[in-house]
Amino acid sequence: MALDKNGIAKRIAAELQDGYYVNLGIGIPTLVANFIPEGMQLTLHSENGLLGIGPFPTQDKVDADLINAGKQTVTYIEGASFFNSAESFAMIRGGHIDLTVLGAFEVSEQGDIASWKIPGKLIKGMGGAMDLVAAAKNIIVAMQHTDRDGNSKLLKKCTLPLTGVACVKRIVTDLAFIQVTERGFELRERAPGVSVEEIIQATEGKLIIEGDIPEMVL
Amino acid sequence: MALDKNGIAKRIAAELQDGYYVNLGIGIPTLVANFIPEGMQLTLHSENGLLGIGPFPTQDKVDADLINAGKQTVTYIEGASFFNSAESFAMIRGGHIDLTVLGAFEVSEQGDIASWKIPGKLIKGMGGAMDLVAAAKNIIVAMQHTDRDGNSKLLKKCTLPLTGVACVKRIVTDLAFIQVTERGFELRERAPGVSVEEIIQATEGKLIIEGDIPEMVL
Amino acid sequence: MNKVFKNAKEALAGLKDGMTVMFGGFGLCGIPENSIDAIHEGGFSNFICISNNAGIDDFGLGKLLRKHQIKKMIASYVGENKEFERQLLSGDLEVLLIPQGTLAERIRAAGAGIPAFFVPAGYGTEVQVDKEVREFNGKMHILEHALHSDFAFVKAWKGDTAGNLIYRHTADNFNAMMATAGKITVAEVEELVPAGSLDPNQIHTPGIYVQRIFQGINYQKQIEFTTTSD
Amino acid sequence: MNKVFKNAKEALAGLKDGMTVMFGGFGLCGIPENSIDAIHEGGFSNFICISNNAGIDDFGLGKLLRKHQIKKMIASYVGENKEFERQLLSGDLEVLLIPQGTLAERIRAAGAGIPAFFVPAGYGTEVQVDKEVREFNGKMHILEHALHSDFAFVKAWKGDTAGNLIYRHTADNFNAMMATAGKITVAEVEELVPAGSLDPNQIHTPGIYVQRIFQGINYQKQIEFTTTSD
Repeated sequence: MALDKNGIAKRIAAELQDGYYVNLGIGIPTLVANFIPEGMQLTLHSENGLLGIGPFPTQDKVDADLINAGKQTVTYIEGASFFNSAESFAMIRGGHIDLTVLGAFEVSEQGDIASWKIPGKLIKGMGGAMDLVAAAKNIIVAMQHTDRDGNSKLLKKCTLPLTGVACVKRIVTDLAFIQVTERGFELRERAPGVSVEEIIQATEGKLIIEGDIPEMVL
Repeated sequence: MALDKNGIAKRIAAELQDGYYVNLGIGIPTLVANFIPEGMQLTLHSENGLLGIGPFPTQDKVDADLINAGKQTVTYIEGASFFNSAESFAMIRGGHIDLTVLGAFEVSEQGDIASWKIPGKLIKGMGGAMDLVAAAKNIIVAMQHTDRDGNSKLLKKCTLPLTGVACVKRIVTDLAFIQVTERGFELRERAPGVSVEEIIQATEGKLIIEGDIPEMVL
Repeated sequence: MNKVFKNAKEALAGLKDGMTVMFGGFGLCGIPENSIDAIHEGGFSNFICISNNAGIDDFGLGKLLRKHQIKKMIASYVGENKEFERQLLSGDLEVLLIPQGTLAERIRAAGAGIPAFFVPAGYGTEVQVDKEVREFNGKMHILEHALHSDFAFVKAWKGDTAGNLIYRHTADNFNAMMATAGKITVAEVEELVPAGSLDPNQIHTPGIYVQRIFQGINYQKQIEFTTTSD
Repeated sequence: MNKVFKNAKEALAGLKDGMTVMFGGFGLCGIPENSIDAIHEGGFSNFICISNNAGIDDFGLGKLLRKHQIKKMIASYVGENKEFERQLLSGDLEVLLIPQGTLAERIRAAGAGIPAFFVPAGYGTEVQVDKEVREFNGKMHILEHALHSDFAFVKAWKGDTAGNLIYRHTADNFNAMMATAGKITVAEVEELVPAGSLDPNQIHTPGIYVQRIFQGINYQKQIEFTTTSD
């Protein structure tokens, strides 16, 4: 059965390592924070100027001066720090963030990503997404394998305006865990109960299947 | 009679304006701080990371963590701030410093300055001098008109390695106050008791003398 | 040399239609509310406006948008503002979208006297169009230029009469860089104290960058998305 | 993930001869005394050393110079060190002198992922030799590149177990930028406190930049020129 959003987040959480500094985008990526393995020390970066995001505040601790990049009220953990936007993106651009998780409209088999603009429809702006994908050492895309109409979001070439080129390393969808390699989308794991055949059907870009494809362990 | 070091500093102090942020180099420029007109609010910048240098400390207030760019112990005034070297030179390079006063070995009639290196003899390094002369809006050179051997330091062309090109606006020497213009060294004022003839003799570069040259008012 | 102004209105002296103006803040967090209100009331127009976001419909820069005071918006994300979208689609508003980190760095560069620099963000995207491209260490970069302004409006938590500023939590964001990039920087603060009251080690924006400062009033500090754990 | 090391010697793990190493400090102010001593005792050699100054004859980097542990020095001002001059004139030491502001910015650029940028400093001087030149706004600039290091050694006043650092007075200087530019950044602090003890608004170097931190001992804090008013 295909994963739900929490399932995708949970699979991504298994990629976390102790001591990582991580930037989680809006949507499914944010959910990853709920599945951080017990005892692992992780520092969450918010590009509006906070290292060490804590949980949402209780009602009495809501503070207009303390928000995340999604403009939601948050708290901060012990050992946190605040800084300006230039410093915040110096951390991103300088390769100090160990892992970035973000959503996407499309990913190409070259690792290109389109995530910010739908011409004629959506003109919100790229925010920090282009900086993140251009500079993070390690990018995981969290998204559905296909759009609402069943069209694959893993393509030979992106059709929408790009956010970055040749930057996505891994993709976790409701159907699969995929490594983006020079040869294309390498299928590494299937979602529980999902067949390789289903994944092939849902993938437009070049899918590489070598040997037995194990089921995800969640 | 030619000015002594304090006289040169005093003449330069007359160029100060209320609210100025000023960087004073080592040597004669440092003395300018002793002649700040009463009631004038001036903020002294030290390129090692201090805005708002105060007087030298009393013995019991000496603090190894509080030095100026000449590595001398100092104090700080009310309203001071400390910052790192990148920020300090952002202030300089970004044109936020209103006035820079520094010494020189030579100045050319184009406003070029040589102040940091004597090949084969002196290899201390340029420190912040190149940044200062390249970026300050307003540069006054404080120096002797001639060297120990009587050679002019106001030249057609500098002979020593340059610190910066076409950047010096004004020169105050023991003999004269000179404005550097596109036409050359424009003599504006004579030191008290110094004749125009003496200044001509001591100046190798093109000296422009128009009308009566008044004596400095100190 | 007095930097202290009575209020936002007085601190606007010299502001003119058509100028390039910067506003600090991220979303509605850390925005110069008093200055925005005074500009709104002042009836200025045709600004080229540099701000990470464009406020919401009825607060922050959204107020200036509704009154059509902004001709062109330079921002990274404007998704929270429907009026923005309307004016953009109708052609009433020009917009230049810039990756957030590049925007922040271009503003810092202006303040720091760096006319241009290379960044990887935007390579291979429409952000790269008409820009110089160069490879460094096996990676493609594009040349970006400094972004200056005539006026920069920033908001701080505390400030002193020498113009030193301290921000609070995530309300710093774009304020610190913008403070360095305005020909005239106007800072409004929640608490204005005499020079000497703030720890000089803890200043976020040294006073050299601030030409005008005033004690702000009636801060609303609206929250876009109140999320709680209870 | 523990960043806390017992002492300087342990924090040097992985340091190798010939590496590029940065040392914070301006003159003798804010230098990482413990790390310098441990490197001195460790008998390393052939370093490419990036530091604004080179210490004095018998303190700071002067100690490493005297033991011929430095092959090449990248600095802005080395005038306080006679041993330096001797080795330079004898050809034992290579030196690259860089304008101080350019040095600071090149280090910041490394930490900030900016491979190159334009500055006016050095145009028309020997600093410009072999560098790209370009005019911006009627003024000539030269292209300068980021300066990275294998190890960066910095010294702070206070630090916490998450690696956050606070500097004191003018002892910040090059430390803050260098902390961002080392593949491994080793911070020594006068006072090491548990994470959560420092005000997150007052951190000068966020912990993300610091891989190793230790409680320093026996700080001498020598003064080059004690000048007093009495």
